[in-house]
Amino acid sequence: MKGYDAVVSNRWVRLGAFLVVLVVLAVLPLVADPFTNQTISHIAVFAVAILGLNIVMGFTGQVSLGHSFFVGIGAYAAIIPIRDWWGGPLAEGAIVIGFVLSGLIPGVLGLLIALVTVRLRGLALAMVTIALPTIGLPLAQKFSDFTGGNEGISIRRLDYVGADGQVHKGNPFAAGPGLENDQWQYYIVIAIALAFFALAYFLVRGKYGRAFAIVRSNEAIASSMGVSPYRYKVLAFTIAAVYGGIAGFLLIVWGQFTSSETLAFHHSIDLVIASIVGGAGSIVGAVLGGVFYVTVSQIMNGLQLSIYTTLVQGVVIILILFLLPGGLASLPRTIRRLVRRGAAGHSVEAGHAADSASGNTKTQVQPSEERNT
Amino acid sequence: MNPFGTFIQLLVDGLAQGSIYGALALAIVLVNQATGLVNFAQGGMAVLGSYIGLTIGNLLIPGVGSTLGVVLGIVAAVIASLALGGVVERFVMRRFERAEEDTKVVATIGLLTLITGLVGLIWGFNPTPYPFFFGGSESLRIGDVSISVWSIVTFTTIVALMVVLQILFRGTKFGLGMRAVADNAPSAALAGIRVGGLRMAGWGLAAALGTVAAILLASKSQLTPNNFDGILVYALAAVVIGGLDSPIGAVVAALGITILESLAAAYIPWIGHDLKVVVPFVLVFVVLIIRPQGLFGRRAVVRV
Amino acid sequence: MPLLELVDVTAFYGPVQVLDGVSISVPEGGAVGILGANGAGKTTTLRAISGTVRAGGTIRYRDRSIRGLKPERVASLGIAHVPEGRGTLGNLTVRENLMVGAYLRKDHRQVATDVEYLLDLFPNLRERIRSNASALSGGEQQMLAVSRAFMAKPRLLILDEPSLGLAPSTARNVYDAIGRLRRESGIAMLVVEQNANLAFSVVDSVTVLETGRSVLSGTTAELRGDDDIRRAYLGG
Amino acid sequence: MKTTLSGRRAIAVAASVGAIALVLAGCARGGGDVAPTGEDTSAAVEPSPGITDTTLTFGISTPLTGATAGPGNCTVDGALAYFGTKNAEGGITFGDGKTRKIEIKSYDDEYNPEKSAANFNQMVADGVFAAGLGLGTPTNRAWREAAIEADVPQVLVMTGDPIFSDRTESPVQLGLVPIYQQEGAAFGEALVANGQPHKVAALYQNDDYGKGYLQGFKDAVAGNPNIEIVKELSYEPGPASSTPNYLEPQVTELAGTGADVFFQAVSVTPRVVENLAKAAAIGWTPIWFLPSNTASPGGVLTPAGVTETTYPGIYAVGFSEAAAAPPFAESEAGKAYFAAIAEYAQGPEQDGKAFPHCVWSWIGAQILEQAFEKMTEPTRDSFLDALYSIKGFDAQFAFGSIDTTVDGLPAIQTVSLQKFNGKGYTNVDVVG
Repeated sequence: MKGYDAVVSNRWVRLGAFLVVLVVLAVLPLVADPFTNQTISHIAVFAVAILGLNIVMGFTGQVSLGHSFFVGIGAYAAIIPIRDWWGGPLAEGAIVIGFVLSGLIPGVLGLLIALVTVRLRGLALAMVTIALPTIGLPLAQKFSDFTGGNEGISIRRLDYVGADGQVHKGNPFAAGPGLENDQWQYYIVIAIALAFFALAYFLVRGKYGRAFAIVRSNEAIASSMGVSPYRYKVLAFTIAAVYGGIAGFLLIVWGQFTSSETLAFHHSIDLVIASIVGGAGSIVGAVLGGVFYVTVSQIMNGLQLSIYTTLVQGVVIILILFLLPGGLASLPRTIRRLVRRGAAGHSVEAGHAADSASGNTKTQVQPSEERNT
Repeated sequence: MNPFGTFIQLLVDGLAQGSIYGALALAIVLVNQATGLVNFAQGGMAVLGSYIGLTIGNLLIPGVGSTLGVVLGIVAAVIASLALGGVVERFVMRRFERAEEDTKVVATIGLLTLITGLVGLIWGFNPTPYPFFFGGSESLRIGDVSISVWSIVTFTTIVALMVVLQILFRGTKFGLGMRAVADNAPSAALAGIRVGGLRMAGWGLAAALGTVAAILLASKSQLTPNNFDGILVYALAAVVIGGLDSPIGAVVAALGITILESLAAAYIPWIGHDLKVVVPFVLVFVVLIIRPQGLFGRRAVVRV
Repeated sequence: MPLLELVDVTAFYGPVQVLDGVSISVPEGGAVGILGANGAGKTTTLRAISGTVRAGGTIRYRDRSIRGLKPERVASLGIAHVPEGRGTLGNLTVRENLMVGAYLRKDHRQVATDVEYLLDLFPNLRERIRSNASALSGGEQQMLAVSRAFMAKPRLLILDEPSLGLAPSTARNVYDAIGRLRRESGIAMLVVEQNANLAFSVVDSVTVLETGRSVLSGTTAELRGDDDIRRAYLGG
Repeated sequence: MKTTLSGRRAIAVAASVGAIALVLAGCARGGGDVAPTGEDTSAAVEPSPGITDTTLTFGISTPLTGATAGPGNCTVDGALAYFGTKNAEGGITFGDGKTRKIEIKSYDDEYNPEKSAANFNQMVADGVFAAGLGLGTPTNRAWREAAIEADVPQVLVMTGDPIFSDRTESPVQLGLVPIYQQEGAAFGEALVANGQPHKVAALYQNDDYGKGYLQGFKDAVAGNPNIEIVKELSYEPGPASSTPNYLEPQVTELAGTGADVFFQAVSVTPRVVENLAKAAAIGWTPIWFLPSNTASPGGVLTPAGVTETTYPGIYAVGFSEAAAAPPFAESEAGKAYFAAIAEYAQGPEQDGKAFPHCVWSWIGAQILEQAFEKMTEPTRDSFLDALYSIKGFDAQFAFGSIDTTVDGLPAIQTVSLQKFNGKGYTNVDVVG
């Protein structure tokens, strides 16, 4: 056990493992079939969205039930400039503009909403976040000339003028030299997703992560330590909105389509479920959440049992909350703890057997009764 | 119909539809009072309860005639919901008693997903007429305004339930115990209050209440597994606007937003029916910012 | 036969042992104080009795074991616990708090009499009878907490640091009232207190805890004479 | 393994993993599908994916869960019932002389375009020969262009969105049901035909569906001084996506106009039931127009408590017989249909008549069968050629004959105006 821990915690080993993962990710699309590439890209799109949700829910403990709003807005911000400008003089610049706007617009909206609402606690914030898609969807439908309404916008076959002076139809995300569409899209999605995961990793490891954790566990203590809960909650909410928006951009790279449906409230619920199943308080959890989100549907389709998908999702989430409150990401930790407990063999005194069952998704905050005895 | 008649008709219709939102809002308040959390599965449980009533009613009607069959179906649905609510509290939500707010919210969302999946599989997705004493078309006319029997019955039932709940909360030992549990469960236990039992009772009552609302709605517009998806969102808005701890507030807010929404749609052209759904949710924003405990709430801080 | 008897009681928080052999005995109608430093296990001892913490060892009340019973069951046997931090129900009014205290009682007329008795004892509460408990001052809340426990008509009242966070004069008033309650009702009491002078004004005997273990017990008279005790708890 | 690896070694391992992977990459992708270049051209054509000498796989991406699951499950169940029967009889004899069984694979998209796009990827990976019959405009649009790129037929989709029947825009697509405008226009024309003056109130869903219906109607009545559209109200989907909670305020408001014709393009069954009851209750008894997907006699009109005399006329534009009408169940074909639904439907509780989509799917399956019987090569191109050349085919339950040869029109294009007769519908030519 010790030896294993030592190896795992060794810096160089970690770096090496990371490099191996990178190399595999880089080479895989060249080897794998298109469906595998598309599936991995799809997972990455939602891993980024879920990561945003984890930052606001898992790291600062604010309930957000409106994340699909930011994903949907990000998707519009990405696709509309490309639709309008890609075939024109701006050319690929439209994609860059789309990328920037997909982070910027949801970020600004998120910031404005956060400034007025994060003071609210619990249900109140959840309600405000429910209001976002509830308001956003009819607005998107109302302005269907601009947003494409429920028919949506597709940019897979946009007109452009080729070298021969003729108008062709082309996919803005298929311009790769010698690569198939699925490979090219894979590289864009994975590169951006990795960048945003790295950003999140350094964010939560650094002073911001510590501040988030303090705010989450006890706001009064945070204030007394000079950490403004308000500021950090606004920050987390805004970052989450940006991540949602970027996921919207990646959705466009992956599928080249969006419609007002993307904003719908129940997709927020899907994201929350995926976040909890993966592990809301963890970065790896976001990836696992993305895997859950994408592959459960796929597997159920594959088995021709998709009418049971909703039921399966419901059962999975209840089971996870019961048995693995930290989500799938906490599975290794839980196993290690069980192994260690078994090895130690000391009888567990009655009284805290209940603790492990109390369903706490977070780092265990000491119950209040432990403080003053 | 003259313009004034239209106005009155919109008010009357708003009261009836708002009653359905209000009933679900009441159920949410009840659960919040019993266990201090917000149950997103409330609508799903209501639909499940009414399907049970439908099944039992339809089974019985050939034997005992339609009147008795409908009554027994409703009674069975209410009893089943009471049990369902209690069981869910005892065996699912009890586990999350000490968990944090977001975990509790997610647990109820998981329940909602589970129940929705189950109902669709068992009863299918075909809209099914609910056997009842009357449908949505019988009505009385008062001048220009028509008031459907359904509206009158729904409104009266919900207002009566609200009054009963208000009395229960403010005037009975049971209500006192429930409020003590919601306020500070460990402390209530030290006073000899059976916390677990009261919580189960609260969930059971809330589920039964939701089922009554679902049956009333189904009698008008048939039963489908997704009947309450949209209604839940309105009920939550009503609860936030009215206050989480106020049965009267929840119902008044539900009626208020429904009427406000219809009137805004009819008389403010740039809102219209396309954007009327925006009205209650903008109101949620405004109320939360000005008065976070809700218009009728007593708490200094809104808590889940 | 003591009313309440603890023998070698143990308790854990997770892997940390917080009680390691606590033995206390409260006679019928008697009053016992528990003294000890922070972290000595005083609060946990009370919680072990009222069932809010699981414990090992022997806890007997009126000759039957109450260890492992749920808090509401313990309360129904006639043990009223005023928890640390008072445990008043902030969103309920003063009167409602008192009625919660009387939750298990069926003698409605006597309940009304008891309310009047307490409101006479604590005139401040009478003035605030319709206020939410959260609006009361610290001293008033403590009075309310004690009153609520008394409303249960217990045989044994367990008080966890009634003086905590109160100004000295307020704390003195609270203890005067507790003393009067004891004299007039004859309830047995178990009082945790940091301020031994206050405790000594009410209790007949004292047990001292150190790191979860009973290290000393005796009557107030004996302990007043003990130099160590005087130095540690009575300010010289 | 207690000693730690040196950093250099870790990187070296990573690098070699990469190198091996690269080598694999060189031979893996593109290595599999080497074209038989040097082969002599008279050899049999390479079959498309999803077809063997004995089977053909057809994919359906449609909502099987969520708010639209009711009609969604129908789109699968109708085809399952039809092909289930055919397979039990031994299969379908294709134009190349081989007899194949049809395997239906269904994919749940929850009415979520992103899921339907993912489903398309999965269908390609699963090797479906062709896909279609699925319900929904955004969900079918989400993979329309991907299907074009991949050259996978996306046929007989259940949306009245005209783009799917535009051969230039959609070279591998074909719609099944009439485009929304056609239905709206049919009513408009019949209304004009009676020569009376009419005031029309309209309620429509603010999306391609509702707007399409209304546009068709407006085009048909345009320039006719007898017909005045006095008020149009729309609605957006409610907070739970496609299901608004109630539309009675709109009905009340429209009643205030005193219009004598109510053009209603609402696609949510319970809402139509409520509206029919509501208008009668408030004493507004216009001539009604109902769209084909919410006009079921048993599913909509009876639950609303509407009889033949409640309104001066309830008209629907239909293109297929209603399974809920009594004559349907009494006919031989109807009995066979219900028996097949009972035998082969896979989803939850399916009566085959609550939603018309089951019958539509059954009709779509017959059209597919026609194409299969005509295709002379086991290829998608041959299938599309065959599919686009059906003419004069009288499908069970469909009004008029199927004609797929006209650019811009879907497979079913004959729409008939029908009037409610208390039990079912009778075809009429003129309103009134």
